[in-house]
Amino acid sequence: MKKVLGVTLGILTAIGGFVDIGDLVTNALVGARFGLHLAWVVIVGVIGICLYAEMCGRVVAMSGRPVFDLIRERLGPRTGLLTLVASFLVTLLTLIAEIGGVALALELASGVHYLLWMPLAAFAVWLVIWRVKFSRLEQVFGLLGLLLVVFAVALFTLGPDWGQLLHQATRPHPIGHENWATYAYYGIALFGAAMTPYEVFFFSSGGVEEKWTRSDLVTARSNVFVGFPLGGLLSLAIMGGAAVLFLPAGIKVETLGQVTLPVAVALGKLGLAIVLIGVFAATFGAALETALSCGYTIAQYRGWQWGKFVRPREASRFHVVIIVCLVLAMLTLLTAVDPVQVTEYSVVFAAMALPLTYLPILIVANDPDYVGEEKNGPVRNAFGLVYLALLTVASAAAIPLMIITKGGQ
Amino acid sequence: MPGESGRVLHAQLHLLDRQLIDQADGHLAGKVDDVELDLDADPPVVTALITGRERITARRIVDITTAVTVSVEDLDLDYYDDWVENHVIAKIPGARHAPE
Amino acid sequence: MRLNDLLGRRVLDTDGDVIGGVADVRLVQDGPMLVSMQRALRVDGLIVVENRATRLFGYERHVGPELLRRLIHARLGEVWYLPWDDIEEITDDAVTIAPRRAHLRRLEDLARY
Amino acid sequence: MRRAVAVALLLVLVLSSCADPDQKLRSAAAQSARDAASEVSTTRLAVEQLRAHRLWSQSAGQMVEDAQKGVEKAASSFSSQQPSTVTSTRLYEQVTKTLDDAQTAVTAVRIALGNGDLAAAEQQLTALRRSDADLGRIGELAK
Repeated sequence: MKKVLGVTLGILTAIGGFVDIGDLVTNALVGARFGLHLAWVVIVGVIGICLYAEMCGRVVAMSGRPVFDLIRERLGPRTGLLTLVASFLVTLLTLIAEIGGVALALELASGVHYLLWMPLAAFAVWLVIWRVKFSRLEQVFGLLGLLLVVFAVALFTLGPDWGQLLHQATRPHPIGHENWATYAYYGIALFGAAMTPYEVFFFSSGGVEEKWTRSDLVTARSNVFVGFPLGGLLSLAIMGGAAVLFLPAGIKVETLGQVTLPVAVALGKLGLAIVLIGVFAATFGAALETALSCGYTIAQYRGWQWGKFVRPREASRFHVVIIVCLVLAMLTLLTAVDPVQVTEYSVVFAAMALPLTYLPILIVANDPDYVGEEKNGPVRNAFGLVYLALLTVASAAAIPLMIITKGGQ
Repeated sequence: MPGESGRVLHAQLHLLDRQLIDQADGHLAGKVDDVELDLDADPPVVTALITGRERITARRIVDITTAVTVSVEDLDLDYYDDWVENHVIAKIPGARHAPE
Repeated sequence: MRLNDLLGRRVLDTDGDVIGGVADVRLVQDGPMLVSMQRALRVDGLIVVENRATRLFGYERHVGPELLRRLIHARLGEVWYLPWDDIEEITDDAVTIAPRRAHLRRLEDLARY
Repeated sequence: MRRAVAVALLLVLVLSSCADPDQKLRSAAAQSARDAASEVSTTRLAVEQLRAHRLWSQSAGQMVEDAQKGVEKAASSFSSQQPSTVTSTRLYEQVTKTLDDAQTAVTAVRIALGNGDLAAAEQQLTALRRSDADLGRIGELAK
């Protein structure tokens, strides 16, 4: 019974934790501009993150080694450093976007300008990391993030023409004023939003924080194979709501307020209240995850003591990295950059950093030194290689497409 | 696998860039940045692991798995961590307590 | 000598023809007894690859997805195991070995690990 | 040889289409109009939802404030265009006028909501719909 409870809790947490500012903004934006014509990318992305997160979970449960240990071991100090710089910068960019998202959610709820909320949000993130136990922080924000289910409820309440949505979803091509370049660009953005590198850093380091062993494999796998796809469905609901409400009206999503608008239209003030709490929890939870991931990547590359399973003073450099990152995020946001635009760029840059992050995972998930008998089978390897190829193509195409489309215009 | 003999390892694959763990408290203690070999000895052997500026002699190696456990004893592997701890982290309230 | 200095060093036969480069060092834990009551890691030989590259990603041990392994092996060329006794001399820029290229033992033929 | 000619022809075509000042202005107009129409529709949606008691006033105010910034951005990006022919100049004036109207309507809503005057905001609904339709037509001038 206790085990079932634990597994259920893990799944619920994974659903709520799956959606972050990148998924919120990118899915709504794409839904408004392309309808569901890009929905297939979400599905491809979710399968990809399931595949690789499961490999990480297995490696951690069997060997206790988190992802960046593997990157340094298999790619060596030089290529490892390149990967570190790329994934650290992307994660920092995502942290900036998440903290901006927390502040924007508070602004929408209170009417007080987001720049005033922002230092408070950054401080709260630090305080939670400093004082709250890992498992508690993960559960509280994951469960609160579940409130985003209102996006799905809203989609049903809006009473869309399901046949037409299906029609859109099965026709993968640009529509209206869009062309193939913007279509591909936002395809990469969605891919990056679903497979952001910090997800595997956090997932695998979290496995170490919670001291996973072989017996936790069931939990790890159920989180990944049930929680993530349901989180992906949530992403699709966000996209669907935007497709129903905004596409016919010619509205482009550029603010977080617009992202939440379909819920208000469908469910009124109560719905809006719930979605704002959900957005707050999802972005705050993701801010915790990205801030921790900034610390995890650097500490694991350098071999420093890291983690919340020891007292802060025993992992002093790890905590200093986190504090510095939060200060950097705050300073960047104080220049009044638009957090929504930061988000749009962060998911594309995420797509670029992916291949180097995922290659060592695939290699080590085959190595009996690490995983013993639990090696990848031929099917997993075939899928893993297909995704590695996809990631490489997306990574190479990201910058040229960004230039051609002038950032998606 | 202490004491196990005849085990085959590859220096680069199994030692280089691996995580070091302090046997005494299980704390993470840096990466293996280099391996020192004595090729003139008979037979030639691994004499030490290098991490940062510290040299960990082979006799301190306790276990080699997906990480390398060493007995740190009087070596100062935590120099920088201690510095940061004493100058920054310990000054913030709550640094000594486990999170709740 | 440091491992990082040895890795990537050119390997020559006695005629001075380049065979490849050092990719890894094979160690066996059967050396002299240490104070810690463990046996020392004895240097058993070198792993040499035809096209000099230092990172093998652990592929010499036959793990990993087949396709990726083939791609990497295609880049590496031949991979040989060179027993310590076959080494004539190690200088600052090259390792000279006694056997000819044709007589080298392929790593694959070594017992799988 | 034939291929080289084809490539050269294509290049000339592409370059000339870029160089055609009327075409360039048309596409800039369409782009700005579509951006502005998006903001106008957002404003309309916010007011409608506020009227139906489905939205908090501060969230609606926030959205309209953002929409006003968006319209201003669209209008100012178009105003930096340089019309060089008679046709261009006529189009430039017409589009500028339409964008101004949109800006006026959205700003009026923003002010009304800032004063908590929902009735005044609702009065702008007709203007917003008309503006949306006008912008929509300009938006179709180019891909």
